[in-house]
Amino acid sequence: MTDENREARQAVEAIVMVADEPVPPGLMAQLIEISTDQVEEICTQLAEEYRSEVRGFELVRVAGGYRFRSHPDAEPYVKRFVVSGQSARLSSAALETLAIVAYKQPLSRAQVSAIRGVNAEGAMRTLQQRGLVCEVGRDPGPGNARLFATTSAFLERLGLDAIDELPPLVDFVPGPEVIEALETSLMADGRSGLSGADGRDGAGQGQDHGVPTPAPERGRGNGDAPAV
Amino acid sequence: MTDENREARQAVEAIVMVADEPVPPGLMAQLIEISTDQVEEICTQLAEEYRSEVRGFELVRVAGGYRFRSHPDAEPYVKRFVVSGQSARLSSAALETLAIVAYKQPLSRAQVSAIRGVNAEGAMRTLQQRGLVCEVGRDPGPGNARLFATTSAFLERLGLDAIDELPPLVDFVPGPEVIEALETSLMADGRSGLSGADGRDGAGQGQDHGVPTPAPERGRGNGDAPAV
Amino acid sequence: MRTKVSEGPLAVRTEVFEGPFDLLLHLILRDEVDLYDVMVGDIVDAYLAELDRMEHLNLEVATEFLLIAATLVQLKSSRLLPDSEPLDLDEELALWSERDLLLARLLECQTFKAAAAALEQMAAVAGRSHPRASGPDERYLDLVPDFLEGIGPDDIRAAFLRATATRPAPHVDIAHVTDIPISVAEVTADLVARLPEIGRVGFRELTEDLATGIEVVVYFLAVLELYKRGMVDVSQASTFGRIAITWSGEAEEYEPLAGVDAYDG
Repeated sequence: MTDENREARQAVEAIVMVADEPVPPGLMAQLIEISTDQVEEICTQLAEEYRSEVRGFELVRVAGGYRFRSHPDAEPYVKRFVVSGQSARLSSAALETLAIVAYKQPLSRAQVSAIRGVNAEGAMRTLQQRGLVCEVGRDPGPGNARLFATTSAFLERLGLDAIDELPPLVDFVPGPEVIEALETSLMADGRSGLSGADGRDGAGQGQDHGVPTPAPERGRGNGDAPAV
Repeated sequence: MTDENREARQAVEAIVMVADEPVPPGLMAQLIEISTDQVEEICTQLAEEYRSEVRGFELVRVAGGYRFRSHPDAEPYVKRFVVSGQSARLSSAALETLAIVAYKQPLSRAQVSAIRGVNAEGAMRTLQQRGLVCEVGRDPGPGNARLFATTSAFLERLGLDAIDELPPLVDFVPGPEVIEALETSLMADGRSGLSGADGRDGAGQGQDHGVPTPAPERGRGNGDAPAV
Repeated sequence: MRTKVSEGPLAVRTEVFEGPFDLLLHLILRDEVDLYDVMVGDIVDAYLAELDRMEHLNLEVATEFLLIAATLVQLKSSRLLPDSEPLDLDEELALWSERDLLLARLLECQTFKAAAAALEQMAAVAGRSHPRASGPDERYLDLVPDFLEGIGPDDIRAAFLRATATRPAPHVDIAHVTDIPISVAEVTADLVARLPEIGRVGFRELTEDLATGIEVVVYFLAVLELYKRGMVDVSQASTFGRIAITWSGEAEEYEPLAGVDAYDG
């Protein structure tokens, strides 16, 4: 195996390992800077290796991407583990998706994905299955996207009377440091954060429904802010 | 490899694969119905296999359990992909507070403040919000101060299995040149010794190593204190 | 020297003193001054300036500082007293123990500063690996006993902040494979050449032709470097407001940065 091959293989394994949704091969190809065919080839090889080594996990192609999951042969043990309550209540992906819906509802799947920065299909499906999130209507705008909101079961489980009893976001927003602003702007689009604050005053953070807002901690000081 | 061994190995790999937190070996032992030693042995073997196969992931022992994580070599590729767990850097104030809690735990906010010479309220709140520090009980003494300690998230963040893996605090005691600089600076020139009291004439300040050396831990020593 | 805490390329921290120990350590170790050569008044001024920068007066910090300032004044004044009038032995002993206590606390403070730097280092190393945290797949979801067990409103808030705060934008950035074309040292030298003529310029104008965010950061670091050397004045009227840079140095005094490589991103 050449060094390059090895590096690409490692990269594929690493990315799929930390992903909590199936990873599209096209995305991996972009990240690793190889062709999608090469990604597919690597994945096929890896899957075969795990099979022949009788691993407890497998690499499968599902929902348009690759993911690791436990091997069916180990099912009895995995079930015991899950039932024991030691496993995830909600995956971090699902929890974050739920939080976004809770604070920004009603909103479309596409908006959730835009905020999370990754495809939220899977997590949204999970949340719907669990009755924590449901469809509440259609966006009147172009596209008529379906809109989602949290359910009363969600409120009940959290012991809340109404959604506005969720803790406000603004209070907890860490304060700005110049560098933090710089870095945020780097992440956003390379320039905007530096162009001075023109009008960024932190208003509309938190409960403004619907619009994918920028990272909420921009521009709010509370003194003990983490430097980035 | 016997069938039983193979099954246990598969079970370990499968369980760790579906876990979202480090899995304690004792729990796996219970679920798979083998001894904890066997679990440990299997995990050591697996970790070694992944290493020798130059996998993109590793099996590590951290915060009291086993978990899969991406291999550091794949960091450039994973960095752009990670879905969560990218932690913002901590300010130096928060870091120093964290260090004090890590080495002196459990302790109260007032104790942290006493060491830092400033109110530790803000930094402690930041650390609690980040899940790195949590309340663990009340001081049985007068005042019943709330006591704080580091969390397993802290261990994970640092890649430690247990708190006693921290480097000993004595490693960080300033070197002689720093102590000397401090002493010199605080010493009363020309009058430095207790002249008349012990015959030290106090000439050569800075070289005067005989000054009563302070015990930094005065009043709160717990053994791992910096010795001067 | 062990006390020099090495800071990462992005760890630009303005000197904000976190209390009297910090300030004293700074004065003693970094400026390498003998505290007896420093006017206590200067220390008080410096400290009051720090207090000013805090949003409100922190009584604890203020009183702690008063205590230390008083100790310093006492130590200092005892030195000024003529030898012929020795202090009462008890007083002198008390003075020594004050001094020792102060020294002890400074040492402790310095120790934890070094420990904090080590923790940061460990976190940076561990941060190169990312944990798998996806949980069981759909096949096992029905088995999960209580889906929201242990999750409260605060966890929802935390998850929201996590989801919105810490993630890079979804675009594929190739900065990690592309060399940054400029270094802090180069930009600093360039600014030293350009700024004396320009005089005063906004940071935004200075960087508007740059193509990438990282170059802007490099410029920012360069400006900070010049500020540190007292070669420019920097002012910003409001948070996120316009950053104005005014040349105030002598180009001849400039010594090129040594050992500062390109930001390695």
